[in-house]
Amino acid sequence: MTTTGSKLLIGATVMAVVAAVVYGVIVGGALGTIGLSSAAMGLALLAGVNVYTRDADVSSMDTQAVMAAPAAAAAPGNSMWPIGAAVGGVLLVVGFVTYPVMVVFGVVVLLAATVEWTVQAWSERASGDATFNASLRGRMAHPLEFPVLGAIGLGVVIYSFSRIMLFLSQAGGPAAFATIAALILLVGFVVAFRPTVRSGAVAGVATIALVGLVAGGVAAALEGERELHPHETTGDLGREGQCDTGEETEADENASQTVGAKANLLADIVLHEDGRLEADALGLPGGAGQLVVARNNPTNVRFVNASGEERRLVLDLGTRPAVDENGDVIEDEEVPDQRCTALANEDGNQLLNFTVTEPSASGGPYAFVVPGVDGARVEVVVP
Amino acid sequence: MAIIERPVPATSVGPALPTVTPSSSLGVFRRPVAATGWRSWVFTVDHKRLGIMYGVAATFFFVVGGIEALLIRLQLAGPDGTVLSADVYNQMFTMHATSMVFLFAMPMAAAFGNYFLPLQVGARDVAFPRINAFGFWSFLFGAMFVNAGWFLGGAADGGWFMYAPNSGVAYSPSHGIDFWAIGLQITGIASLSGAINLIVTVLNMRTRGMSLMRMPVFTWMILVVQFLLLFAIPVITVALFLLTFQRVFGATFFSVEAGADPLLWQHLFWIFGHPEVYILVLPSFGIVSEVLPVFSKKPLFGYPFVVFSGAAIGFVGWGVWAHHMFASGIGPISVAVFSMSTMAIAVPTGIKIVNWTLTMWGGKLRFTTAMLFAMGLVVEFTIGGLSGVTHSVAPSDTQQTDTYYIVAHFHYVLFGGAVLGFFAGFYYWWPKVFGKCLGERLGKWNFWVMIVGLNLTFGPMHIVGLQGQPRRMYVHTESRAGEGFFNITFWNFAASVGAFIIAISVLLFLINIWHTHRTAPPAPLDPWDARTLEWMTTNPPKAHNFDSVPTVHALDEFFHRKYEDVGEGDEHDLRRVATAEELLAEQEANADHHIHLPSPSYWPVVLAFALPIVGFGVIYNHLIAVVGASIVVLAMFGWALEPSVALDTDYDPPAPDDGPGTELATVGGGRP
Amino acid sequence: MSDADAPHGATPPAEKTPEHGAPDEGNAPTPDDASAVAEKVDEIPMGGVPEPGPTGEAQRADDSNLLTELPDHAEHRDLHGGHATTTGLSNNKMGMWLFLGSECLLFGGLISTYMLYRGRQADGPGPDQIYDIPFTSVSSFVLLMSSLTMVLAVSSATRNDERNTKLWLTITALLGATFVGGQVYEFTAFYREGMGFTTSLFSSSFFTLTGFHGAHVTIGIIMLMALVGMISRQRVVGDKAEVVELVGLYWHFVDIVWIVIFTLVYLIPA
Amino acid sequence: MVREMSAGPSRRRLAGALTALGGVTLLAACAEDAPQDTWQPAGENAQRIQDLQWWVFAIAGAVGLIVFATIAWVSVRYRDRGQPIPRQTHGRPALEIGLTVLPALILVGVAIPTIGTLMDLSRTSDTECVVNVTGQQWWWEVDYPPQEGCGGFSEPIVTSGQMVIPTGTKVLVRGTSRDVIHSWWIPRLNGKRDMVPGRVQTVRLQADRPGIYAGQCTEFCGLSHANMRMEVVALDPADFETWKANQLADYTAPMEGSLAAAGEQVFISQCATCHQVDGLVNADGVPIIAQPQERVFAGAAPNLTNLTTRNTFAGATWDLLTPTCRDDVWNASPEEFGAAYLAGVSADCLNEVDLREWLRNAPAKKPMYADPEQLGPTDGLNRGMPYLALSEAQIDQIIAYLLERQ
Repeated sequence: MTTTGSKLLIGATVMAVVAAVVYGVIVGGALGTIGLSSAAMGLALLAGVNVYTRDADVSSMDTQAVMAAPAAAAAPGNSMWPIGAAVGGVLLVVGFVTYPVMVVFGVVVLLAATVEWTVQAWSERASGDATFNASLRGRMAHPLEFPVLGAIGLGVVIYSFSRIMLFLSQAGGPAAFATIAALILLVGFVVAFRPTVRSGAVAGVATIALVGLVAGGVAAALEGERELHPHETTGDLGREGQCDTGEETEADENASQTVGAKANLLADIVLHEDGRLEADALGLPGGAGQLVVARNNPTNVRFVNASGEERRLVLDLGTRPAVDENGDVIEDEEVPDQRCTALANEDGNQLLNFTVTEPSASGGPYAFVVPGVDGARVEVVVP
Repeated sequence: MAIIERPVPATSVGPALPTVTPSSSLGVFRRPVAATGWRSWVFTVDHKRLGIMYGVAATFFFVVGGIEALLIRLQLAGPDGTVLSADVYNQMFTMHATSMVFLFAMPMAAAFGNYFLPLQVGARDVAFPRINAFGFWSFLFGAMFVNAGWFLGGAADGGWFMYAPNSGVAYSPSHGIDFWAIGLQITGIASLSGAINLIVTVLNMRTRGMSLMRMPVFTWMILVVQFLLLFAIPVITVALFLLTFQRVFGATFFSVEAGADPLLWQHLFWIFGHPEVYILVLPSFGIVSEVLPVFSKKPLFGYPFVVFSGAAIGFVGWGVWAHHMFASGIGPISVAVFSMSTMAIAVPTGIKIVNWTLTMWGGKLRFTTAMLFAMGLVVEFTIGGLSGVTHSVAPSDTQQTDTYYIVAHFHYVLFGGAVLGFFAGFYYWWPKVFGKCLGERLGKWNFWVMIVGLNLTFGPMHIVGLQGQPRRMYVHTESRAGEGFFNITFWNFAASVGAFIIAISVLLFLINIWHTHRTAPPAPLDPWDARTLEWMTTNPPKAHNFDSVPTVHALDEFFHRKYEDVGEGDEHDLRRVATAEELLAEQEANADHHIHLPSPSYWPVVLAFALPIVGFGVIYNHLIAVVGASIVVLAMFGWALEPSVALDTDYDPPAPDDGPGTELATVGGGRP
Repeated sequence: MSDADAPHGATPPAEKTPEHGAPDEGNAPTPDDASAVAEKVDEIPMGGVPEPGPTGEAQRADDSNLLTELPDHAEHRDLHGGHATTTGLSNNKMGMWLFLGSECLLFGGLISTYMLYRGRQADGPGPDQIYDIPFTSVSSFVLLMSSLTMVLAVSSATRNDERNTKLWLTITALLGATFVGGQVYEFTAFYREGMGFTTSLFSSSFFTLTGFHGAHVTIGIIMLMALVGMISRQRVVGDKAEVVELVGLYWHFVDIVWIVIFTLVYLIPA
Repeated sequence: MVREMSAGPSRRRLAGALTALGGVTLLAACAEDAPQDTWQPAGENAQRIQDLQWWVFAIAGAVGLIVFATIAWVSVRYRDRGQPIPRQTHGRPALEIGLTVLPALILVGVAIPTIGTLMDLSRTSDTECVVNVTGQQWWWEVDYPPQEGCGGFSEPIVTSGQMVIPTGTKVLVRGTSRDVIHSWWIPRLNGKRDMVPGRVQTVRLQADRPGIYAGQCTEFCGLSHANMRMEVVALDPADFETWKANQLADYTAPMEGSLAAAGEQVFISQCATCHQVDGLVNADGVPIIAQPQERVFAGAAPNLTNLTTRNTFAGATWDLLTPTCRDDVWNASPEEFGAAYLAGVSADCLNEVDLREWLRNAPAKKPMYADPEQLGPTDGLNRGMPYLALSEAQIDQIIAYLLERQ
């Protein structure tokens, strides 16, 4: 009873599965196997849809009955899906030339159009009674259509909303956000307490608001966002070797002053009132002038600033060859190799995470220093 | 999305048309109503069929886990073994533990729970039948997904607890751990939905008169287990999500270069891990508390004590997780605290052992196989429990943790506890589920061979462990074996021999099943003169369990209805007043008429099938994950739009009570 | 990938327990239905457990007078036409409460991971540099308001006022969408300011926590929209007011979790 | 059918009890010489654990026996001999509470000394000598930081596999890990402590008598978890000083033209990129600094400066000494153990077989990640020693050179 169309597709599916297995086993290589198995899955989907819709087509099987069945008599209604499929195809092609995202969009539209078209074609001729056909189509398609349309609608609202917010200034954002929310609430209360409001009016207001939101979103997206520059961080200070600045940089403003990593610390580096810098490590009680750090081993150290002013701890690892922006080394130009913490205010503490690759014998003396307090120094020994 | 093949109003013009029977594909979406054949199993929502399917699947994975154990023991039979390479050995012991814990013990508890809970509390089915079906299918697909690692580049190889950072991509490059993590998420969904289902069934659907303190102990233990599941599964879900995000999306939750603390995984895992081990053993405690009174002809000694100690184990179980981490450096104070709480949990376990023994005291002991297995649990579990107490003492645990001493401990507690309890349950409830009693002679052989195998395998592991052999070593060498009575190589060989003896006993059990179904006569209605409500039904019970649900007056209602105490003063004389057949006839006499059972449905299977697709997509190609997610959404909506009990109008063929109809209404024509 | 909530995430299937008794919801609860009587059975004193000593016989005697006046169990109903349950709470509602209980543990785990890793931003921007407290407090207020409108929806559902129920459900969904829109904006802004998912431990635990909560809010919005669709097409199975109440429970839970997250993540200074 | 079964249970009880008896009580008897036997303390810390644990085992055994005896007696006394249905008693609360309080009291009795021992074992204030230990995939690095303890260290000593400590001193091991979680465990000296990357964990260690105390990594750490061993060598303080002086002695280049000199060149070309030998200079006199982070994912390789003063290699899993020489060292009496160990590895005592096999193809001998395809996630870096494809002649030269690393 399966029609030739289904036989073709089922055959293609089997072929694709066999090809995927053979390719996977003999040739190996992930890309090919995934490609072929995705093809097999796609063909299986098509075959399933075809077996389900095509073979249900009364006319294709039971020619004798078809002649008499009223179902065959109904002329196919008009449908917008052919245009949809065409638009999808065009988008696909144009996308190749212009932005790749269009290709994806084209494929989605094409896929949606073909599925909808098939369902409509089948449901029109499922039985003689038009209303039953409609309810049949509804029963079959709605569980997929509603969530997808709902998701697309939700996606559009949220995306346009976020584009508007990105477009507005730092202060303008919350204000716009609050007004929109208040508006929604207002409309809710008005409609709730005025039962005479006709549903038409409510629908009208809603659509206007929606269109306005989407239009605003598109405009904001085209306009581009307000300039959001990445924050300067202590990592940048280290990379550019300007850790030695005593005063506050952009990376230090309201940096957090507590350290959650009490559990896995190698040692506390304590800066005392009198400018002494000491390291007391677990198991070596009493401040020591030097700290032994295992080589190539990521370690956490906590800087405790018990001195009067705001101080920053810097780990001075000698010098390293300078590197320009796209990462290749500039010969014989040395840049100080440093890691530093944010500025710790009075008895605040900062966490420093670092790894030392060269042993201290060869890579030059390593030490913890505090800019602005010259006596403070803890030597770092790396065996 | 149940397509209703409604008879279409006769609007057709022209002569009466020949009936057109479009292909069944039109009807492929019709709501399944078959009562027999494979459809009745795949689309069932009946808690009894789901219980049987859970049992069969769990036994299959018990055999799979057993084979993995045998391969491990072969590799360790002699020094410098060459049976398995290091990599395959690591995969083997990881999957052995995962199969035994997640794919055998938990679903087997679900099998017993699903089948007998509604019967014991006098309900016709569980609270949410379709979620129950979804639970089983997502467990099955999750189990297949976990084992898919074997065929796609190597299974998970990080140990069943998968400590970070060894579970990271750098140290375990194959997809095995991804399959493990996402597979356990799916089985986690199954356990969570099962937990919600059974808790609501126990709390909400007890028959009249069945107050909480009149519920059988098995029901109590399953209730405690479900609460443990309800609150433990989300914690491991968080841990597994963090691991999956680290392995698939490059997050740095457990990588030390970014300053992470690997102990986060250990805490998250063991907060789930320790309640998990009570999830594994409490169902068997429930079974033993049912079996011992029946074969001692005495009610359970100190029923409220057994119930409250079960609840106490469940409650205190949440406060002991860090005894798995005594050696991982969490500081002396927390080690002391967890050492104390671990000792505290030994007390309720002690109460159970005491009560079981005192139940048997003064009884009329009949040593059927079920009774032997129950007594086997009491003895073997005691050995495991006592070896547990020895390493609740933190300093001596630093000598014993991660050695074979711990392997011996948890095998005595899990094999000696959970597995012996499940076998007791098999032999005790087999007539109820399949209508035939399992062979007693073969049963005795099965029991004795298993006891010898158990002790010969796990006994020597105590010795080997205290001789300093660590866990998870793919090979042990002569140089560290030592001579004399306690040398490691000899006792490893003994353990390997024991493992094969256990395999033989499991084989005997399977033979017993096959033999029973071929030759055994149908079992009497009440073979063991039992005491609880599930025995007041036919063997096997009808689809709707009870014709009229009995009102419960006392604990062990069935026993009280069969026996009257006619003695005066304090001497007692129990006289038999009713037989099980009479009680059943009385029930059938005033049967409820209009019983509509929940109808089978597609959506649980479709939704459960979509989950591994999402999992597969997350690992290989996110597009497949999107396809899977859309199927999930589709199935959820279809499920929500479908009423739980198909309305009469839903049925094109006559309702199932009047016999299955298969003929389709004609299309476009009146109903013939 | 939707997180690990059981299909309860979608509209909880309006499961009617297969208790005996006609399933059609149509028939009104019989007048003499005394659901209170169902409770009395539970109040049988602890004596339900026979003390040592009194034989089974004596104990049963004092129960029998209790049981005589109990109507046959078959036509037992609770007030909303659902099936009588031993605790009086309907199965669906108890199921939802249990599910929310387990969700607490899920968010508990995520929040504790965040609290452990909040100070470790390695080279990335720190929490105080990147958070925009005014904006987030407004979006939290919006989510709070959506809880208010949810309460209005549930009250109009109990009054069987279908028009207002649909209205308030839509308003709640819109406010929820506004909140999620705000979160998408916040995530994009953070990304532009140099804090991606894998930048640092702080960022990945922040995104995981707030991302999970955002996913739960989105699922809630889908449930609300689906509910509006099903009510308007009379496709709600079982007792309509209870389904709205269940969605309300879920929504209030998600809202309360956000209050906890908002205070712990944004307000408490790192 | 009733008759035949009744004999069953008593045998069942006996079998169960016997095995339990065998398992628990016989353990107390000491074994001859399993090197990692946890019941043979040789140091003050392990002794404290032993003092605490042996009577906990005894109590557990006793309680076990009581329970088994009761069950055995009950199953014989109350078996079904056709007696009437017993009284349906539901329990005696008094007996229950008694049998609950009793185990609780026993546990309290066990708990108090536990806390005492626990707190003593975690004290670090009385440290006399600090040794750092770093675990990485599948070998242990031991380094002695500059300190006053243990006779004072001016500059650090880095060794691997065997940690040498003076007897009678309170040594504090400060351990961490470079990649995954390992666990440092010398059963005869103290309990184990997991070495967690990113954390520093402390273990107290003290040996009473000179000797070799064996241990093994006991936290699953991947492929060669079984081949990641370590030993602690305890020497008298005098012997320890000679050992230390020898470790700090500077590099003696091999004689010109000898096999060892050729070996040195092969070492420089093949091995020096990962293995550090202090004092080794290249052709134009610049000291060679090993850069293991370019070839090894964990970023470190064993320091071979004084390889042959140690008598094990490759994660202390294979011996540099022939079996006979090894037994001389391992079974030496405490008095002359120091001399036997300090003799190191002489030419005739060298275990050529294992060392040659190791140099020929290391990944085949000890499972490590060495085949190039699998190195994607670690972007090309090995985990363990790669396959070097050395010719036999090169191997002879290297062995000759290594023999001189005394």
